[in-house]
Amino acid sequence: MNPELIVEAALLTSSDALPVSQIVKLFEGEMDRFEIENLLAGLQKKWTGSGLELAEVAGGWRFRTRPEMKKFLERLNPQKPPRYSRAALETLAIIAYRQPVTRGDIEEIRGVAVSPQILKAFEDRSWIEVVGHRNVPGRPSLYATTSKFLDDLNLRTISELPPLEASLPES
Amino acid sequence: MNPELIVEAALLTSSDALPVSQIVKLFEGEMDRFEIENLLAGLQKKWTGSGLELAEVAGGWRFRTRPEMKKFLERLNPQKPPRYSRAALETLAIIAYRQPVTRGDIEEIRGVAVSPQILKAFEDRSWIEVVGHRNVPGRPSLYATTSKFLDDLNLRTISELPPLEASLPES
Amino acid sequence: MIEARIHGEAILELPRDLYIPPDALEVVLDTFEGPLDLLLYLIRKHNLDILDISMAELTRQYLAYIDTARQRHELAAEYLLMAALLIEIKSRMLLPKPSEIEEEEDPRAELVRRLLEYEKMKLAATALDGLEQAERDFFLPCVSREWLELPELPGVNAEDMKTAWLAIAARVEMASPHKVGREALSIREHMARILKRLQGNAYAEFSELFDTGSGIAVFVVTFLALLELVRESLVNIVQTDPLGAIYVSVKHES
Repeated sequence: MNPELIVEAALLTSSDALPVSQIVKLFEGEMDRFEIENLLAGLQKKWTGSGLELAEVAGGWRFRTRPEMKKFLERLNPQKPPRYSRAALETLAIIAYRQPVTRGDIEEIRGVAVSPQILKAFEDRSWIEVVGHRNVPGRPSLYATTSKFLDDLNLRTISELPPLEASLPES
Repeated sequence: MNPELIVEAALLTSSDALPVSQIVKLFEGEMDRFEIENLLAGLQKKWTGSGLELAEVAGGWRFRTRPEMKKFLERLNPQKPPRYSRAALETLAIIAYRQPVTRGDIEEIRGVAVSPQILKAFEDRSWIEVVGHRNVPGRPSLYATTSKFLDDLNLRTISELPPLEASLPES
Repeated sequence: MIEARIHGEAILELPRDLYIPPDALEVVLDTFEGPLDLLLYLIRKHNLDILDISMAELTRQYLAYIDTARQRHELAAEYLLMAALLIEIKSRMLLPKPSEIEEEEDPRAELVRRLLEYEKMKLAATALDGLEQAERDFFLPCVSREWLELPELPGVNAEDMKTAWLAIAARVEMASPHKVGREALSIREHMARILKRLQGNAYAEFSELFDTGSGIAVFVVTFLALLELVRESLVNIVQTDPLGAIYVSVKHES
């Protein structure tokens, strides 16, 4: 059996990346690291232009899907798009329209406590960031939206947010 | 992107067999069942002579390693795959050949108690499942084999199981 | 293998008429999957015709075997139950048949049916084990779709922001009404921008905060944003010398 096909089968059926030290074991010492590395380079070439690619990652070598496949493969497991809770959306809206604001400002406007998870989720998404601290006791963080928020909402500046005709509370 | 490569990537990244009805979804109605089946035949041909083969099993289509690969791939995991005990195998055979059966039925045939661990082990592997309850006092669960059981034994239907031998050989 | 010995001698003594050859003694009861399995073993071993079993012979063999086994270890209840069943069948066969009931079923019939069924399943189990099995004889592809594993984040658009804001506004409508229009929004955006710019720096030169390339409107809005920042005590604006450079710094707690 062609060694390249053996390595290919091993990589395709392995849940973890295979380091060269593991791949060598397939041949019980009949091939050395150098030969295996050559063979991997050959395999990588063979898979060029297909839906999978052979990549070297931290743990060794593994096959993975190419990004272009995402669109197709997602159709196999269509998931309901997740939605933010009303509390989360309102918090984000307050930060967007009233920035820079502290958590206290948001709580005052919404009339309820803001869960730290909500702020953390938007910070993790790089949609909001701390831009300073208000000069009052406790020096609370001032939140503002980021340029990633604008990018993700397809806006050039924050002033492109829909104008608000209704009367609004001042923080 | 070439549809054959999309189907190939979908099959190589799916742990379960994919029925044609699923594969069709990859193309959002742009290909019909007939075209998909042609494409699968083409893929099957493409993989001839490699370490994996494309096979049709109960749950649909999926790749698997060819028997010749076993010897090599076992070298990556030197510990022997666990073998089922005779008690487990007999229990499984009774469920496979006499389904749907209750635990009582199995005990009646084997003449000994069935350990709950055995049933649980096969349920955990999704090889058997409860398909109903017999309408007798206690409403015992009725067990049957799953399509994953067939897939894992590389079978398309339960009728592909080895035929039962008729009677005791009089040796 | 169970091998019980006292003073170097096996305590086990073979009944004379037990046909089990000595080497088969190594086959302890543990290796049988129950009484049916043991019966099948005995039937095979002695070439008994399963369809016309000599009950006397089979019962004797069976009892002898389990007697031997019982001396070695505790026996499962199923074995004793089967012993009782065999004795019962044997005695029923010895009873004279009442002549008026011609077609009475053979007392062995049920046992034979069970033996045949069990034998079938026993063979089926072996055949099943002989089939190729995933993860034992062949392996399935396992290529990662890693980017699909990433949780999808909710999508939000600008309209969602407006709707959310209007919902808040509706709830607090009774409270002090203030108009917040387009300009005010720009001012707040620039307030955030200036604070970001000042982050990590002790100060910035006043003129640096103005983006001269963006037109007069942005210039004015930046100026208003700076005034608003001063009003909200977020920044200090300092000019040390007359006509000297003006510096803007983040206000720190004194």
